[in-house]
Amino acid sequence: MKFLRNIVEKAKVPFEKGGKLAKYHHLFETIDTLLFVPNDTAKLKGVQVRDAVDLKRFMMTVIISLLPALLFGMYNVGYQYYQAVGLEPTSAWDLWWVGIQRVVPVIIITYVFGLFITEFAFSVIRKHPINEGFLVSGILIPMVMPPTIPLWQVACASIFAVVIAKEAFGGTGMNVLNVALVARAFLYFAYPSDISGDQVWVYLGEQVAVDGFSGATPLALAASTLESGQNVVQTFAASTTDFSFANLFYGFVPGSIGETSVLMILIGAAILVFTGVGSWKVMISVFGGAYLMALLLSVAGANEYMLMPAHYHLVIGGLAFGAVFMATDPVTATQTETGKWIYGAMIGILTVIIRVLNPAYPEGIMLAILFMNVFAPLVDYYVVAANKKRRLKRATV
Amino acid sequence: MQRSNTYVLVFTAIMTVVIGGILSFTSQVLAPAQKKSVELDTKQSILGAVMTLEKGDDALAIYSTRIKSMVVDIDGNLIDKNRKGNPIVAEEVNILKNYKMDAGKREYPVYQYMNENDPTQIEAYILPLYGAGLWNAIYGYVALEKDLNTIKGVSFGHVQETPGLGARIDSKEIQVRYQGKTIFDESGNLVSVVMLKGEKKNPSLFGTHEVDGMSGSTLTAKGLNAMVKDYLTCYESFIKKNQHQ
Amino acid sequence: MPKTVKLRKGFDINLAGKAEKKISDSLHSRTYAVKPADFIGMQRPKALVSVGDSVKAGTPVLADKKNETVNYVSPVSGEVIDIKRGEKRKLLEIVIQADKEISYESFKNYSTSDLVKVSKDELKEQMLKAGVWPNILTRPFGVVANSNDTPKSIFISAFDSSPLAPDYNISFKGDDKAFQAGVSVLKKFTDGYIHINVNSADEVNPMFLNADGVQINKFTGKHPAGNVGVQIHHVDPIAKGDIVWTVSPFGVVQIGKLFLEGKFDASKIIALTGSEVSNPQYYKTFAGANVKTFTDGNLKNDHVRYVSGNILTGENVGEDGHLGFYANQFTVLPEGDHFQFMGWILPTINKLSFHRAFGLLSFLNGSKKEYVLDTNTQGEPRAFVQTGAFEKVVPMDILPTHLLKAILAEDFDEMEELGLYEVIEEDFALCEFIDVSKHDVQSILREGLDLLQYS
Amino acid sequence: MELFNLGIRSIFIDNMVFAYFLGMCSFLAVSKKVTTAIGLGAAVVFVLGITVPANWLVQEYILREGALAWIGPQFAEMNLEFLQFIMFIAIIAAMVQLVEMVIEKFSPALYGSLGIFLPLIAVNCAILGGSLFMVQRDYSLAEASVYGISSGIGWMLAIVALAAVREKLKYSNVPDGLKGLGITMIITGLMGIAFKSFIGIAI
Amino acid sequence: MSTETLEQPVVKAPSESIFSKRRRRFVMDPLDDDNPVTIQVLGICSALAVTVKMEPTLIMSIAVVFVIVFANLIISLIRNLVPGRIRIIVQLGVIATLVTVVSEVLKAYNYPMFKVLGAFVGLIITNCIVMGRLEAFAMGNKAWDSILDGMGSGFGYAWVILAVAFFRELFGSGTVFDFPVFEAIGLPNFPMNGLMVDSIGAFMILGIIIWVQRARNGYVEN
Repeated sequence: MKFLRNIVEKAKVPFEKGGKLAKYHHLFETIDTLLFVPNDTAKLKGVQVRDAVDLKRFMMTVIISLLPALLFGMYNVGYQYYQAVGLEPTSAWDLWWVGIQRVVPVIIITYVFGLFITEFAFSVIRKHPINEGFLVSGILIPMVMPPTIPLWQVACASIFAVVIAKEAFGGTGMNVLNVALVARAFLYFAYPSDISGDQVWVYLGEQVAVDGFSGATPLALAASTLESGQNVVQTFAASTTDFSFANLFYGFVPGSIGETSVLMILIGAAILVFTGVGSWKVMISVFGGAYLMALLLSVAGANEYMLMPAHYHLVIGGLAFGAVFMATDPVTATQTETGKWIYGAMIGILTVIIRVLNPAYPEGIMLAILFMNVFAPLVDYYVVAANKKRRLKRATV
Repeated sequence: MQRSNTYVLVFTAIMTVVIGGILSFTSQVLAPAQKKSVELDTKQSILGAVMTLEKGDDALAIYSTRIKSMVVDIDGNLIDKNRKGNPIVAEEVNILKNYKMDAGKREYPVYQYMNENDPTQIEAYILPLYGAGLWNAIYGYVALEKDLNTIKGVSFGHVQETPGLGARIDSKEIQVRYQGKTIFDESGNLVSVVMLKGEKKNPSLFGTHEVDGMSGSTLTAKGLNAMVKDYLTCYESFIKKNQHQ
Repeated sequence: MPKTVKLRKGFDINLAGKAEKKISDSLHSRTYAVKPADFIGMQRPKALVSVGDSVKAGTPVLADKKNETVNYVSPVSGEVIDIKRGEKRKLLEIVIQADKEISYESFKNYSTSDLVKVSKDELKEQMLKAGVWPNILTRPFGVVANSNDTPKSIFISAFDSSPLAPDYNISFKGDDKAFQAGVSVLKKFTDGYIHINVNSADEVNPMFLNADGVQINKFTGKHPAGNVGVQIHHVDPIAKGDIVWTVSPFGVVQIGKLFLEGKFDASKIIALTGSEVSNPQYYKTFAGANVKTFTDGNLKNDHVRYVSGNILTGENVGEDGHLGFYANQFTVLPEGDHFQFMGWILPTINKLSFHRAFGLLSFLNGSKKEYVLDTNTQGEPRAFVQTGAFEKVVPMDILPTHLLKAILAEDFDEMEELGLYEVIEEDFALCEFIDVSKHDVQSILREGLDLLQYS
Repeated sequence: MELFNLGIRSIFIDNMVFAYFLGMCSFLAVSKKVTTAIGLGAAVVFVLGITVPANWLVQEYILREGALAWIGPQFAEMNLEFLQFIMFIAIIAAMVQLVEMVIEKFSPALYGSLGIFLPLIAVNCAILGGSLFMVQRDYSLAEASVYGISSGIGWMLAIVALAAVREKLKYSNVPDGLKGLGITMIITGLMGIAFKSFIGIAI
Repeated sequence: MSTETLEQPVVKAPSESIFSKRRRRFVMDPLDDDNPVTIQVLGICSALAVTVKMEPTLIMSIAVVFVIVFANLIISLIRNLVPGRIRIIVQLGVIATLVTVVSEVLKAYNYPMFKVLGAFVGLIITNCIVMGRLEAFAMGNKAWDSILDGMGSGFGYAWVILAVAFFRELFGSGTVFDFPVFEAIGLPNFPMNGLMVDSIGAFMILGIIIWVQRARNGYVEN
């Protein structure tokens, strides 16, 4: 390791203050700190030892919790591909391979345009270190895209999200809206035909789908009952794809790359909760809010979608993914513990309301989270105000 | 500048008179031009359903030679007096006001598009439409061929405050999709024409009662479908009556 | 009403190198020092002696030009051999070479029964003069108390929960009488209670339990349960305009001794701790002792850091430095100025973490494992990312992140309303320890306190 | 139900700020603190709730073509629509003045919190916009009242949320050129995205 | 605020040229350093709503310039007659009258645009730029200066909203003044950006314009 360290030390010189490449100091620092944890020591006064955690490890934990869903997503892209084109894969590896070919370029494009171009440019201009936040956003963005997403759109969305939703606010830790969701919302409103409808959820490559293959997501099917008046569960059963509750839970269904498998997402959730990186309060309250709202609607029961069993809401669409990986984003969620309950529950409730009552958007979780991101500071404001009031009251006794 | 109350009052009075004068003057002077503009606009959009007006075309002249208008009620009977007993003019029927009333009580204008050479021959019927889009009202005209089944053309418009993706309904590109579609099925039931979800681009995929959708504006399409269907239903008696003539 | 408080939030840092429960006899240091920096809130320190002067234990050597009523005195008798100054002639240390036999300035002494009758003003005068006054700190701000204030109550924390903290059963062996005398003196300064807060989960030095005229509250929980600020918050919280005094048990004893024996007795029992110490144990010495006294021949390794105090709030004094005025603990840690290849991702069970983020497996060890930790920051400073962890280590109804942000934004009203008056650095020390973004939380907090105090 | 639907629409969907950009000047200028935002928001709700129905009456009985028929048949042909703008703005200014005086007289406490905002409101585009949209959409009196109040609530919701976000932004490191107005525009745009979730909801 | 330099009553030399340096600044400053929209944060309301396409934006700009110049002129002429107590309502009256005239003319001679602009023509009344200039400038300055000042602010407003409209129309509809740009340069399938058509696009574009402009001239809001 000494040898490698020496190389780094030598390479470092031009990037130091006064060196030729001093402007790019933070670029070098990024690489340097990825290789080696620096030899910084505690200051003279204050805490003399530090916790072994740092932002990199923190973010890495999130990435690792995303891996099961991502790997499954790749597999599922291939699985859906073979289902749709009616070919027989020779082995499981074939399925993977299709998925990898499709998903890995999306991830690479996201990183190249979001991180390497946009974020590095800002770090040079604004002279701030490159935070690890984008490591996570760079994985999240591909996972909320449909598998057919054109690469140029991924690039546009990544740049837009990093510039407008993050750097405009001062970088990692300062943003108000979830970066990955802004990327998705950008595409959703800018180029709707490529990210919504029934045609985008299954990657076909150059092939043509077999007759009768619809490619509709469970959400779209559920929403279609508003017009058809058919029972949702029966509609699911009648579909060519297996939309049984169990399969919806396992996730072999069309959808965004990372969102289909509730099982894999729950594994990720377990990692997040166990490590304390993701807030279990938010997760529980999103699921709880959604479930209770769905129950309430099924009591009202004005149409077939409302009558869909409430637990189906938890396994269709991106609810689980949003609850576990998006709503828990510590920067954009409420920052008070009490606030988290309100924040999560509102996300769950709004998601179901948008799904059932708003025919314009089959999926509600994205907008529900963005909406609550906007209102999180207000929720916090009142929680903090209550804390201040408590202090005033208590002290005068 | 502290002035006496009298001064303030006199000043205000003069202001009011001057401003009032200027405004009534402007309004008087411009009234004929405005009336003409509104008329032109209405007539242009009516004609828009059956023909493409070129720049420089005298819409008013074409209109006066080619269009014969009348007003019918829900049962398809001709009416010539409005509720107040005054003579009724099809062009002056306020579609929005009528839209807010019960379908049974509305006045339904019909514009007959006459043959260029033989002004007694009806070439098409143009019917006004009105409904709710995503944000605001949408409106338009649908022109039916003589058979009162095949669509000759449509023109749509929307109240333009904040246009969304659905704003495309006023473009020719969307409107031509309706041409040649039929509104009745084989057994003579009114099925209207439905704009589908999503945009598929291949015209051969659509049935005779279907047109391609607009991506990203499912709701506008929905409003459009509802509007077309609603108004065709209202005119159904009239259509049925005239189909068999 | 005595209170029993159970705290759930907090975190114990369990380090290797606990002091063995035995006291080595007087280790006599060659030099002692008085350091203005120990006294937070001292604005314009001025040396009252010059090099070559000889002093007795109790001779004033230092004063604050802003408040000259308080004397800061020499802990030992001897000769002033050095007055160290830093940038802009800032006074750093007054170094005194100690005599073999300590001679004391003499002050008036009282019998226990007399103490009850003496007037507050008389007591106050002697305390200010004899150098024991700096033992009294005031909240808010945690600075040396203003002798004209009347606090609504006085708090004494009877246990230390910080890492490798000394055991008060050993630190205060046989000080019962002096402690009681100190309590009697302090009693005169407040109309309210003197609160003594003990750790109900541990054996308590009877000196505290037997104290007369006090209210005893019981606390349990992880660090920072022993912080007097946390205790005040749960027993008698501070609002704007309130004044509460805090005195360490050592301070109470020192005050007691002043009145019983008529001298400024700076002798104390220091816990020598840390993984790099060969024989961690207790030593009897005087305040301000040179650290070499304890480390010579007593270290496992020479690339180390010498911390006066505990590892959360202490100060690196260097190999030839002197202990602080308030320190009753001295910790020696390995330095951490080394690069760790891929250290941010490799799994480890040897690094302690409050978190369980990927690869941080220290939770598998259970709470008994003692860690050898070095001073490496374990990562580089980053933008503030709210993780919700701060809230888990501050056992008060205070929103640490919001408070810190209010300080960074210099929003005075907000700081006040969010409870800055209730905390000082030590209460947020754990936040600094667990911070993923590696901020200097404690100095940020002090900046906020300074802003509120001086503007 | 219709009215309820209109209310929801006006609050969330046809939001004055996000859909029509109305009242932006005060929206941008008075959104730095939540408390003041609430004050201004309440004042807007109040004034919109009064002026939209008031202007409805003016429109219906004075300005509209044939509106004056109630005076006598000889006026039936009158069309005073050209006076619309000036009448509306006069009514708004007068109402604001009146409201100010009434509040001052009967509720000094409310005046203390709302009073400073009332003069600002006469030139708030949202107020005039409310009346003009009311005419354009041909609302009934009941609809106009509901529309006035609920579009005011929508505006208030937007400004209060924005103020909370901006209070949070105090701690951010926004690039110099974006500080203040710039970042507020961007936040408003992003909030607009979030508010889109309600487009199309039909109850 | 930086407008203060303009607000001070200036003692003039008797034979000042009608385009003196001082007067040129009335027109030039609001175009950049003291832009009413990007720097002073005024007139945003109507600035954005009509900017989906260039054509209505241009009409709107012309209308605003007309209203602001004439309102400035009229108020400046009668400034010594206006009683202080009712000056706001007088100003509103003048503006409302001018706006009504604009609206009536538009209705008579360009009805399609009248429909497109809808209520937003009326909303020029509450455009803070107009009110702001009357109150800050026309009430204390002579006629010609007021006209120049009105033109400055009007054009300053106009270029910003035209710029916003340019980007929105170009990327949202693929056209500029309804001329299909992308088709003309051989990209008939250039995808249209739906956000640009939406109100959100206007906020974003304006935010970025402000960003770029302020970064360039170094203006920082505190």
